[in-house]
Amino acid sequence: MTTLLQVQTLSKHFQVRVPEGWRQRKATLRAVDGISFDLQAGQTLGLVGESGCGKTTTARLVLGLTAATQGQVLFNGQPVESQRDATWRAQRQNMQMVYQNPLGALDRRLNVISQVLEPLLIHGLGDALSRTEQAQDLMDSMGLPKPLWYRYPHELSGGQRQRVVLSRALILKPSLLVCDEPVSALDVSIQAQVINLLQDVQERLGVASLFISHDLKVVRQVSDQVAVMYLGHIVEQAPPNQLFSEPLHPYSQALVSSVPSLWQGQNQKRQILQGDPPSPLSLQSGCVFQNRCPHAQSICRQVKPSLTRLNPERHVACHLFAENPRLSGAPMEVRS
Amino acid sequence: MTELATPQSQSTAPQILVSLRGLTVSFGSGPTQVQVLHGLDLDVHVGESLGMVGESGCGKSVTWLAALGLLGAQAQVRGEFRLAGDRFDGLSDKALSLIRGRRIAMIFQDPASALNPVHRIGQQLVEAVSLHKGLRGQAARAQAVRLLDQVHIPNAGQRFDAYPHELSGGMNQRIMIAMALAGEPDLLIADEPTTALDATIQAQILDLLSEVRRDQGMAMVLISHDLSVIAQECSRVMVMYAGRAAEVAATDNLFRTAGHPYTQGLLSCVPDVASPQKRLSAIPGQVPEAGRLPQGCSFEPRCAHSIVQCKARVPMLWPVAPDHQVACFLTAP
Amino acid sequence: MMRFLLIRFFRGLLTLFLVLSFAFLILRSTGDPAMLIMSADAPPEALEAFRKGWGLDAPLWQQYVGYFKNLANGHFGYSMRDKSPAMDLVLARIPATLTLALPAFALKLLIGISAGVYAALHRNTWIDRLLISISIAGYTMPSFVLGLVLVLVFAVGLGWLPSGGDATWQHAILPVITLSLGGAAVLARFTRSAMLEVMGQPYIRTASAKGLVWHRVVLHHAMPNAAIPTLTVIGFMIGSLIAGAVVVESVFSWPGVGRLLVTSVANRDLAVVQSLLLLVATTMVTANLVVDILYGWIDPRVRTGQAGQGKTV
Amino acid sequence: MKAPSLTEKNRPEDEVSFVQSAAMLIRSMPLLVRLCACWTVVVLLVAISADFISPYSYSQLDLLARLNPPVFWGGSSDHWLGTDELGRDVMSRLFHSVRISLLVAFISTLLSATVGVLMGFAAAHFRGWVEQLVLTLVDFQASMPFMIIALAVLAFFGNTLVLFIALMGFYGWERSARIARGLTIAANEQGYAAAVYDLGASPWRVYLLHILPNIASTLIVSITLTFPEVILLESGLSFLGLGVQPPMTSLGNMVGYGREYLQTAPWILLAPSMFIVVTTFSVSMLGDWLRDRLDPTLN
Repeated sequence: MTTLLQVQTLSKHFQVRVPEGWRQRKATLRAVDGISFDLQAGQTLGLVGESGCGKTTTARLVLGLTAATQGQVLFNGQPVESQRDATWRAQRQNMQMVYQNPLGALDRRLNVISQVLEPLLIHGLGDALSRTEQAQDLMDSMGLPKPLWYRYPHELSGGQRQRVVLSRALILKPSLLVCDEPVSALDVSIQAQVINLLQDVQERLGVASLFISHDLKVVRQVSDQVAVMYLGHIVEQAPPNQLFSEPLHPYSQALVSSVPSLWQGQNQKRQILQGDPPSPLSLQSGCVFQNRCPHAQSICRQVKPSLTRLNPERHVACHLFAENPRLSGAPMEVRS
Repeated sequence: MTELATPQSQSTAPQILVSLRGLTVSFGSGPTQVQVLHGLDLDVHVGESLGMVGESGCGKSVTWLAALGLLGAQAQVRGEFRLAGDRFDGLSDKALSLIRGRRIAMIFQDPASALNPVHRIGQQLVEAVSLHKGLRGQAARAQAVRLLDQVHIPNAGQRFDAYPHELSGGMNQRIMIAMALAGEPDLLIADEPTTALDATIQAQILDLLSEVRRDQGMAMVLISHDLSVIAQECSRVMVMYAGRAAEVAATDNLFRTAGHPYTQGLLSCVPDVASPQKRLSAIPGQVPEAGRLPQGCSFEPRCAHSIVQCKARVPMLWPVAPDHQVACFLTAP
Repeated sequence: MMRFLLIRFFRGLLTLFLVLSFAFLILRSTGDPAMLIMSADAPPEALEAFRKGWGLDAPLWQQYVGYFKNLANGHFGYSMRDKSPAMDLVLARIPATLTLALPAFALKLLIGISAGVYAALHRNTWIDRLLISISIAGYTMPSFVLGLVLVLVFAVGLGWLPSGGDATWQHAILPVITLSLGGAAVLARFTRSAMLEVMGQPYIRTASAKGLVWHRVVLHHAMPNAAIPTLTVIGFMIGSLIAGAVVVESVFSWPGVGRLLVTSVANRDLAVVQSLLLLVATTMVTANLVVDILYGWIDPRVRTGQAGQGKTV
Repeated sequence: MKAPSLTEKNRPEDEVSFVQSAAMLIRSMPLLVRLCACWTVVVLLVAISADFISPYSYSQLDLLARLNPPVFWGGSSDHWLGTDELGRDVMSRLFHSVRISLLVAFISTLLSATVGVLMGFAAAHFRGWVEQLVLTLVDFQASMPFMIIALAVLAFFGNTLVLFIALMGFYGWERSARIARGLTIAANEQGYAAAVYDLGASPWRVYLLHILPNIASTLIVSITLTFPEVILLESGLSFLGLGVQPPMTSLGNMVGYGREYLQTAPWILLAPSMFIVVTTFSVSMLGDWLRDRLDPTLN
């Protein structure tokens, strides 16, 4: 297995103005703050977290659509820059994005086959005939039969539109797909169709994917590894089964327990976190989760825990596991 | 163990609080008229929590907006509605306003836009308090602060003067709940109350909803597209598809022996955190558009078990077990 | 809020500066006022003397700086026609213009807002469609046509009212009606669409759901929100009181600011035109500032700077 | 089989001909809108064929037949709509006035739309200080009554037709600029344009092939709303004697000069007045109807 994507202490800070009484104050919004992860070829990394935790910014950074404040992204060993030059354009052929809102991401004045073959046109690949044939073959294999090819986006259903977006992303045969909430806008019965399709495509074409979602159930379904984000940090990374059966970080525990299960019904025990996530503008020193954490200690207010490797598959950023995992035992008893 | 909501639900014949009979709703007129509800029957028992589940456009929200006369002049609503035995269909706006908020309260999906942006939240709460309790001035304010405490808003006195845009989504939803509690209603309709919220906030709000329901002994209808939320909160479920009820059952029955192929599909197409990872079994095809329904059962084109009758007629809800009705020819006698 | 108002205030000053610079450059660069005033075949010495007398022989930038210096000291120049201070001429005409403009403004608000709200609340009924059509007719009717038709009917035909001049209060009736119709039509359409927009918002449904009766929902929850976009139009109307007067005062021979503008433009009376432009721009900027303050008063989001876009309609 | 290109929009299955879709469009119009559409067509025909359908030259004097009333006012059939103070045929003058007024309005509207779209695109593309500059200009233009600006400029620049049209071409540009900027920013931020841009497409491709076709319908609506306003502005200025100058004639011009004969020969002024009112009303109604149908915010 080769490492396709390496993200190294990547940060994105925005300078914003916040109202303060009668005046405004300049502040730094740390959307993404020093995250690192690797993605192997053909694998899926799920990125899960609540709104405003920096998932979408991460996606844009990985694809070089916005400039990083710190750190770098290596794709096949080559740095991904946000400068839109020839290298950037060449990289587009290997990395593509799938959007949350397929109707918004498609041009409503253009029939869908034209949009699927547009990447070939932009990158000057093939002649008119071969482009059309490629698009037709691909759309056929994506569950978009011939009668749909010359329709306009608003004439398709939500699931079909997402198939079009997916086809457009795949026609250049990329090795990495970045999917930003690809099924959130779809109805549940359609979500399953798209998830299955995505999994089939990945398997058939060997595409790796960075799968971003707020929906833990979906992330668990598709991922080989899951990274949990909170306020611009990765607080835990683990294979999905381990994460869901035995979450380590107190935030992961709360997040996992907040997902209602179909089969446990009213027996399910919920661990309720108090309050809202603090604003990413007013972060104190120490752990980002300190003021909602039931196990916060004095060290958590002073020192920011770093993402530490517990075993080859699991990483966690929490002082409870820093020296000796199971220190003071506290967080482990929540779920049995 | 199933949590039983109130003593009433233990008795053999639960007391009916609200009943809707033959509810039909259509929008527009003439050739562009589209019918979105096709004769829905629905009972809500005193103190129970009923879940209504279905995909977008299935009519689950429209049901209650129509019953409470909140759809506006563009909609044609027909049906026979009773509240504690008294008819309330076809009432004037003035007469309905005595039911809204006081007997049946409603909260909505997006709390940020459901609160008026130009009024302070305290003002909006006091408006409800004075309307339903006839309180004025300091007394109304005190009662409003009490309501804020009841929904666990920290520093209620300070939040009183805040505007909705200054508060988080979870906080605004708490205020919506406080406002709904102002009239001490018998029934609370919660229309996708957590859809716009994050997972950890969703857990907070669901917890709060069960708490206030228990404290007040009121009934609740929880409308959601997420079966697992309903599984957690409700003792009875109605599954809706394309403007009709597909299945009505006690929650336990539904999850143990789902009768309608659509319900079965819904249960198996949602990934679950508690069971091992496996390939999802998707329901093929897509939800038909309102106004373009097939002639027979609306689910027939997507159904794996379709038989001849399904194409010809619309199946009625039919009891298959105590507390369990299914609208499907396969289970009909 | 303070910051928001300060920004608005400086923007207003910038607008004023732009208007005056624009006026100055246009007026000075497009012809020789001496030739126009004195007529082209005047003796060259006389032209030269005129230019010197008016400071027109200095380089353009000196005239420019001098112009702003004078403005700062309250000197607005002298009319080239009758040599009296330009600002005095303008100020003398203001009462006459206000006599028409204020009643017309009140009429616009009264008719426009009530018709707009009424139409919105009775959406898609025949009366709504009728009001829309009348409103379109109202603002596509040029005021000179309306004015002349009114004169034709009520002055020439029926002889009930005078056709022009400003001798009695009856003289003001036709111009006020003419002046208010277009504005009322625009305001009605705007109010209607603002109300419709607001009535579709979720918080209106919330207000109904909590048990408020219909008229309270409309008065307490819909109207304050609909007022926000409508204010922009009203602000623009205050600002364009003078512009509106130009045509109507000409039609009815009303001795107001508008007619002064037309005659001074025709005569190329620089100082008077500049003073008028200054007056127009000042009312405009002031009106906008007042509207901004009202915004902040009605909409808390503006106060904290979260809805800075609320103004772009 | 010919490969479908990006610009090819026909669908093989259910192709709808232009005539059919036009017929469908007309059938969906309410009666009043249909009447307005008819009038607009009539006015356009008059403007195009003014030279052929005018019985006289618009400047031909007939001093023997001055102030003749129209035929239904007791006049002779030599001059259907009567004659003016110099004995010129009112109908011929009317037709030529329609032509000039429409010509001015048409070119000016196109100019203003072009200027506006370019400014809007520039603002949305470059952001930063370019956007601030455009927005300041837009604010300035929107807050100054155009009538005042036009008055100042016109009287001092003198009055050729070309100059007058150029001036009118500044009317309403700020509206197109706002629309183009707003929709482009929206498209760039989350929508289809961002998606194509992220594929590696050049800005030219994005603006010409994707954004322009998408905002076209909104722009067309805005143009149909600007058009009658330009007619009103032009006729207002001409009425004050500051617009189209004699011997050329325009609708406002005719009203302005006819005003002196309001008591003795009102027909000189009534015919052009009627044309102004009905034409602007018709185009506005059409624009309003189009907005209700095409406005993307309603879809």
